[in-house]
Amino acid sequence: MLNRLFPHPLMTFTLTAVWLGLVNKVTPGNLLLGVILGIIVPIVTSVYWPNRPRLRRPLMVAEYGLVVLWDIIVANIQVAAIILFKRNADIHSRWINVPLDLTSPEAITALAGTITMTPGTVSTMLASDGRSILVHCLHTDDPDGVRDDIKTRYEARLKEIFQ
Amino acid sequence: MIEAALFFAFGCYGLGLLFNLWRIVRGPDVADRILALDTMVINLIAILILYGILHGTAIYYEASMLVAMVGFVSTVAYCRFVLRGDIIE
Amino acid sequence: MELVIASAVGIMTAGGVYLVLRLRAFPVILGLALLSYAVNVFLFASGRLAVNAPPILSKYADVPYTDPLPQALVLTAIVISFGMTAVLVMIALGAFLEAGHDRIDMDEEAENGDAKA
Amino acid sequence: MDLIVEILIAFFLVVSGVFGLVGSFGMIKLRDTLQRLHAPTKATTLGVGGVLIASMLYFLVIKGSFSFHELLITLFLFLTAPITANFIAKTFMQAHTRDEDLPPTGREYGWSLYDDPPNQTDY
Amino acid sequence: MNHWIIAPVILPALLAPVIAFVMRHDITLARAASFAGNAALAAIAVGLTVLAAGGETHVYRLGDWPAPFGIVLVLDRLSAILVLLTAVLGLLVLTHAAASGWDRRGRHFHALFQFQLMGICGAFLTGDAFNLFVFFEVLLIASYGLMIHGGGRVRLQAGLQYVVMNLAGSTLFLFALGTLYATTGTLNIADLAVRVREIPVEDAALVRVAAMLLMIVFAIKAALFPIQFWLPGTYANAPAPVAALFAVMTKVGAYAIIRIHTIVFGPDIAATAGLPGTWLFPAAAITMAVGAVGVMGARRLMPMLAFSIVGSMGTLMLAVAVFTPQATTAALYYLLHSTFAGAALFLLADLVVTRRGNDALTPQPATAQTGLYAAIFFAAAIGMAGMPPLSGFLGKLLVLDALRAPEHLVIGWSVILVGSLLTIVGLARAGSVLFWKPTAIAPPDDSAPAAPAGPLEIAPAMAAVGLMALLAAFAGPVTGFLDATSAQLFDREGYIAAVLTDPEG
Amino acid sequence: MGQSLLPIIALLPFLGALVPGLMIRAGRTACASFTAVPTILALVMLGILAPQVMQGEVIQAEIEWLPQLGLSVSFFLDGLGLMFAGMILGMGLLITLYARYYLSGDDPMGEFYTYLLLFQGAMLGIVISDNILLLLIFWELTSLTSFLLIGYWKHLPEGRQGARMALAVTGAGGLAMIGGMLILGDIAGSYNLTDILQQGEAIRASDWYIPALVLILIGAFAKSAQFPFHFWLPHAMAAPTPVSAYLHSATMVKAGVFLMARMWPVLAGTDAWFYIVATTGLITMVLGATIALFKDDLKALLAYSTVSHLGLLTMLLGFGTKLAAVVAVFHVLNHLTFKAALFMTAGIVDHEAHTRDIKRLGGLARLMPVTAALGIVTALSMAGIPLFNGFLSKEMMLEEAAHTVWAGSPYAVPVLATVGALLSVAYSFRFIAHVFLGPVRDDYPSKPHDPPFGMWAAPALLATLVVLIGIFPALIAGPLVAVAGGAVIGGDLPYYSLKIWHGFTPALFMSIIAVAGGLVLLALHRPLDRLWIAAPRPEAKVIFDGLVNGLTALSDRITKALHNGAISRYLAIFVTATLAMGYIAWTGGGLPAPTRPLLPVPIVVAVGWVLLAVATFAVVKMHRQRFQALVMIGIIGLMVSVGFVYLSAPDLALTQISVETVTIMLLLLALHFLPKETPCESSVARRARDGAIAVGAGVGVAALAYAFLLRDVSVISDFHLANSYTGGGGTNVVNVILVDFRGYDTYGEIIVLGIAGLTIFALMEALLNGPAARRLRNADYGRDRSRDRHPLLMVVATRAMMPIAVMVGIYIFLRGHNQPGGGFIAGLVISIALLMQYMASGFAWAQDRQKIEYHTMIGWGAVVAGLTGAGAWLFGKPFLTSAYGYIDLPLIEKFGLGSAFLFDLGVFLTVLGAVMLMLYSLSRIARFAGETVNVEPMDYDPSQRVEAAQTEGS
Repeated sequence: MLNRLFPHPLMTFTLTAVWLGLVNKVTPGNLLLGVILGIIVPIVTSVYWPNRPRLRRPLMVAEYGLVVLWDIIVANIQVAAIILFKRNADIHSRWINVPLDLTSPEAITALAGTITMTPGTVSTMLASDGRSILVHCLHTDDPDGVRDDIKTRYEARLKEIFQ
Repeated sequence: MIEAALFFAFGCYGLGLLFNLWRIVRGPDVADRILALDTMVINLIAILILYGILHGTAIYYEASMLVAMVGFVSTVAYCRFVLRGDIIE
Repeated sequence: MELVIASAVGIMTAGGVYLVLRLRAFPVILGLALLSYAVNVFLFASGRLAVNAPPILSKYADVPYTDPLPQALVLTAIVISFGMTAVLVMIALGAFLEAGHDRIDMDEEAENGDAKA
Repeated sequence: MDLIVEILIAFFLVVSGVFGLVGSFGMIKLRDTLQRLHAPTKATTLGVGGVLIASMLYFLVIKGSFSFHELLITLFLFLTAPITANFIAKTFMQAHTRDEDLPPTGREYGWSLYDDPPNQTDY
Repeated sequence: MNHWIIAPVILPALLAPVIAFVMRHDITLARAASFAGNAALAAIAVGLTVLAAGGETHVYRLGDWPAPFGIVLVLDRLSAILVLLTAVLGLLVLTHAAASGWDRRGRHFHALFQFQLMGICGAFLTGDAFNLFVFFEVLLIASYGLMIHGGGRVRLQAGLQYVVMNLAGSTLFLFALGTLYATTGTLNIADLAVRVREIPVEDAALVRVAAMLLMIVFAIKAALFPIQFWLPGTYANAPAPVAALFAVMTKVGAYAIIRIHTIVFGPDIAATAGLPGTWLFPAAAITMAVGAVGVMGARRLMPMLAFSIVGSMGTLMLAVAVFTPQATTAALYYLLHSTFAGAALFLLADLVVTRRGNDALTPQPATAQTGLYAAIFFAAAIGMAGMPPLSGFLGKLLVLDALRAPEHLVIGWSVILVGSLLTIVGLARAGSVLFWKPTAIAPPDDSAPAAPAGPLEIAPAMAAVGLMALLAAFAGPVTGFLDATSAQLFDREGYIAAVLTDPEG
Repeated sequence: MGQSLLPIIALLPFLGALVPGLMIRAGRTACASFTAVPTILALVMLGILAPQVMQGEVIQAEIEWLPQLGLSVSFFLDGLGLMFAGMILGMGLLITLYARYYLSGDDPMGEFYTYLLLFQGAMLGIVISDNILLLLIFWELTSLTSFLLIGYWKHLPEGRQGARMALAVTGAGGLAMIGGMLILGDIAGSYNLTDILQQGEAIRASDWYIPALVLILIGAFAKSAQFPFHFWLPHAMAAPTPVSAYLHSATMVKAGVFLMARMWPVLAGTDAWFYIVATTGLITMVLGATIALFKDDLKALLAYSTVSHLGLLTMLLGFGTKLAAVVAVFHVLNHLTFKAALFMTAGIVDHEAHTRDIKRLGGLARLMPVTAALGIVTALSMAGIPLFNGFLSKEMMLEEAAHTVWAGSPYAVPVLATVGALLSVAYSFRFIAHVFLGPVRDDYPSKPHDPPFGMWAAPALLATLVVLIGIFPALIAGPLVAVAGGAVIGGDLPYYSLKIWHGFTPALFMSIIAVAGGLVLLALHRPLDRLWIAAPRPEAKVIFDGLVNGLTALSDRITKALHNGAISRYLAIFVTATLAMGYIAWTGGGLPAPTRPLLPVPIVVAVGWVLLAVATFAVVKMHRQRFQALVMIGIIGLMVSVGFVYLSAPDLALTQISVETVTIMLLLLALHFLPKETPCESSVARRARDGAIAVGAGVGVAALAYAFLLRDVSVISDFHLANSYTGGGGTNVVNVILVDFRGYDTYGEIIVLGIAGLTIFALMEALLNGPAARRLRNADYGRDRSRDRHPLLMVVATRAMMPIAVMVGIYIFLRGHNQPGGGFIAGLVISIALLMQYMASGFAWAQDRQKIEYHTMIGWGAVVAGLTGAGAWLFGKPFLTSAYGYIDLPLIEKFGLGSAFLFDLGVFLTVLGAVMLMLYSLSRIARFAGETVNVEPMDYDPSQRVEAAQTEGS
């Protein structure tokens, strides 16, 4: 019964939050409307999202988020420094192949997003079988270190969350 | 003080827009242009929110949200066009 | 500010007119798009310019409002020109597919050659 | 209190301005397209983030209304920026980078730009 | 408030989606619905004409908002008679299109047709300048769909030109409306009239530009020189029944000039003193010449007919340009007449062209029913060329009579008379080649003769000719009505009072 | 009684025109007989009226037709009318009889009689019209019906050309006459002939007399084949002989003469009249007679003789004396009798001998004595030999000519008139001598013999008249000539007497000279003929054809030059004209002093301006690289939207940005099939020209905008601001205007969108079923495209964003009435969200999961909006009257709900449906072009593969 009403509880929660964010005002009416919409909209849009994954450890998301946030701040400063103070000739860009252990598309996407958002790395594409990410690194002299960083710092956590 | 900071930020983003423009006009590659356009969109979002602060009103907010959304869609569309030709095959 | 808007309209109009006078369908479509931007701004400006005075009634304060009517008109105009542009694009595409080129001028061959039913 | 908040707001604004500028500056300074890709997708994101935080603070403290819809924009940008970067990179690489220039995947399937996905060859 | 006033707009507007979305797979049903809708429209139009004949200006305030703040529909004799004209023409064209199978050569013919009627009726009925724009667009976009109905290379290329030209025109329309609103601050035609006449000529630069731009916009629709260029290519390449329907589209432009440039920018308004007429007149004269020369020189039937439409618009606008009640009567009579004349010619041309397989003016073996077609062509052609006994001659006489003022006489008369001659000679050549010469050519043995047209296929063309005859026979009463129409039109105060006076306040 | 009979007489032939069509199946004789009935009836009625008229009464009848113009169906019958009407009807009867035998079994007889009766009616109308506008109508009708009659044998090129020539010349004359008649009516203040006839003095004194005279005379001359319009008449001889006899001798060509006679009291008597009319007549008479002498075709000879005699009549009327006018009337009668008979005789000859070439004839007197007798009698009359009626009027003509002074010379007219008579004798004798006399030949194309009685009865009757009038003129023709002449001159008759012997008058000598000279000429015919053939002379037909063909070619050239199919040039002309007209309008008025202070320009705005300007410039500069130009357009759209936000128009900004995105999508979809680059085709000069036009337009528009931006105006929107909340229930005034104050505009606007969707769909269907489909099928998009069609990252991100975007859409929709947003923007936002989904996973995959049909969505949208508006009718309110209320649910804050909401829903549905239908159409084309359809939402889903592998493995 409850499953029928709330087929996508996490989604409903997220969308209710989004609704409140949109309305920008928390009132009972808004909350109710948000919940109603949060139930209806996923039903309508779920056709586009088959094979929805389950989050094994939702709470890990918060930790992951904070780690990424911190890395983003650091990344920005580092990149800013590179852009501002390094001569172009001294910037050593590298390609890095990051083989993946993750298989869930959602997890891979999260990882790719994280890579793009963090220090000096951009995920440019996946392998055609989805088992590697090609990362472009703005400036590094230690490609393997960067790869290991990615794998330990992010991939491991995502693996815990999704699998 | 906030106002001074706002104008500083306006100046930064304004200058940023000009940089973006330069890149768009110069190219050389299509990818550069799309990239610069995307950056321009993000700068504009920032400017819109800054105006929201300056005028103390929320009307700039929807615009910036929509700009973010359509900016994404159109960037993807441009890229898909170059990559595949047909954008919604 | 007024000069900025007026000149912007002028620039877009000039660009649009130039492109509309080209010989291929695609630039003409671009030109018409530019012209429609120009005319939208022009029509909008006919309500005069105001900063931070959106025509959204505020219950609490007696604030100035800009003229809402031209905005409504422009909205209508935007939508209509969207529909028109869409049809134009499709017809241009159709003409290209039928004729094999996207020249917009009709040639002699087209004038006389085709037997029509 | 107000002063501190004001300073905080001003700080975020300045920081965001600086990063925004740096991001755009990177656009013209860096020499090749893939490098340029790094500048905006990072710096600008934080730039906008700074502005959004400033905005939230401003409305919360100065205007006295709790405003959190800025978070939605952040959400949007975080969702989209990687995808955009991804696409732009591919757009560039399709014309300028060949398969051989890239590190191999180490498996039978190459990078998705150049190699068909498994079991799908008919297009 | 009489709700029937809005019926000519709402009826097709509700019917068309139903036809498009419910009946799109069943052509018979769509035909029936379309025909029923059009017949109802005609009945309503008759009712409205009777209503308007009383002489009162009926105002329909949409949304119950007082003028000039909301949009109003205004039903006076002028709009009523034109709606009636549209409905009647629609019936003819619809019958022809269904009988000849044109409506099956592409998708959504009937829906587009209903939308087209809606746009035209809406344009005739509205009392608001911006709403006029909206309905111009409705009728235009429907006409784009109809114009390219059935597809084909040349038609699409011509359609592209048509669309481009009209988009440019629509853009100009918006520029004009922007200028107008910026100088007067209102959009309601009656209110515009009030405000424009208060503007002294020293301050009138902007409003004059607006008046001029509006005139150019309408002149595009009315195919006046130097912006008539789009018409021949469009009409010549449109499906012939559509071209017949388009005969009333040019009249929308003429109507707009008659309406706006009489009530808002009339010749006695200080700000725009005589500006429209001054420039309209030479433009109309050249248009007439261009049309006549085009008829004379045409080497294909459809362009020839298209140019005859250009010529008729020139004649019509010559009378309009005078801006007096008497001349307007003449213009309106000619308007009614030329619509039917153009429709008759195009409908007949369709019968002939379909059977000949092309519209080249070269002798080809005779087809079935040549004699009948020849007769209809002859009648329609003398109507168009302004020969008696059909309404063309009376219309021409009325126009000539209206151009009596010394400043108009020499140019107006010579253009019309010489133009008529060229038209007669050109149409006679066409008729001779199409219908007489074939009698001297033996038909090729191997070709199967084209199917003769059924009675329903021929009836609309004949009906159009018949309407011209009726128009001639009842010229007295018709002109009487039109006299009252132009009197009402020139009664600016009456119009303003009717529109701007709040019935409740 | 006369009043009611007259219109019936006029109407009878037109009614009768229906008879042949009905009777044709009953057989030729029956058809002809019944065709005669209306004519006979009319003749009888005329006979009933005749006594009154002969006593000098004028019978009038009037029916109102178009009083505004002064056009009424009014008839009057006086002597002149009676004479002509009698001639028309009587001849009509004879021709009906004659044609029954003349026409062959292959000719469509019903058609012929119909035309004939129509013509008869038109002609009759001319002579009894009492309204000159009505007269004009009949006048033009004769041109038209004669066109049909001349072209009756459609298969003969001469027939078609002759018909068109006649129509062109007489039509042109008719048009000139329209002008003349209108002027005349204007001077007289009435179009009623009886009124006009009273005002001769005033008319002749008017400034407009000369133009009216010239225009009317052009019409009359053209119809009566006067020089220089004479050339059409001989070519009209391609018509069947009954037509020639009827139209081209007896009736139609006399219409011009009739008109001059009719207008004689009004127009004649001035120097202008004399010099124009008399001179033209004189020239025509001599010229026609000269040519007639050398024509070998019997009908051509008669045709030119007719021209000559028409010239004679014109000249007589031109003299301006009363006696001359009476003589003219008399000669009309005489000419009718002998010339019609001659034509019929010629027709008989042609019919029997199968040729009318004089050089191949001769000696027919023996073979067909009756015909020969008729021919000789009438030809003698034509020659003006005593005892035949032609002599009488010719004598009187010469008498008049003898004392006419032309430009101070007393000899010019008499000498030339004598020459004319001399030539007339010559060709008449030639007709007799070379056709009927001489030896019988053995090389006739067909052995001639006398036709049946029915065929020669008509000429015989006429020949009898010729003789009777010739011998007893006063008795037989006298009263009629008196009353008709009286009607022409509009006063007392001068003294004259109709008799054979007038004594030794100058005319007698001139006559003798003429006969003698004529015989001499005939004797010298053979050498003269050689001389004539050798002599260079202008051939009217060649000139006319050259003129027409030249005119046609010139028209074609002008048309082609003007309408060369180059829309780019049309547009250039359009823009230039608009600029010029705008400038003219602008300079005609002034501008009040500026009243608004300028707003400051912050730095960001300045930057925005730079962006916009540079982007516009870049679009223009690099428009050849189409894709890049599209990217640039994106910037412009962005700047415009941001500008709208800045200038307090959030709704506009939202709309603009979403519309722009969708537009760019559409353009990209289309560009996929179009060439990616524009070739450089226009010359530098052209680009410079276009550039100049563009700059002009830009400056013009900018100036206009700047001019009004500096000045205030009072606007009606204060009302909207004041009533938006109280009357419309919303705080977003723009939205309230859209759905309430001006909801009707919005209704039209969504209809436009719906139509756009339909049109695009219809066109797509047409394309896929047409030849374009083949081109599409063969499209090759190369193999260098990216190999990932639906990248995993994109697909996943879209899945996450899709619900959020939908929420945003719903949010924008719901709040539209109070805050920026509304159905339209919401529709676009949702379509953009769907678009995103389509881009990620492909259209087909997504479409499969989409249950709602887009057509239906548009339909529902339009219907919902329409019905919402119409719902107000139930409450007796006008269309689109809004209603709203506040719903106050416990726990939840109260919210407003109104009909505007439903209306907005209609807008939303239509927009969504239309946009999606457009995308659907374009995407179908792509799939048609060979794009494959994916079954999976993304290229490769590693997790699914792993699971699949695992299940396989276990």
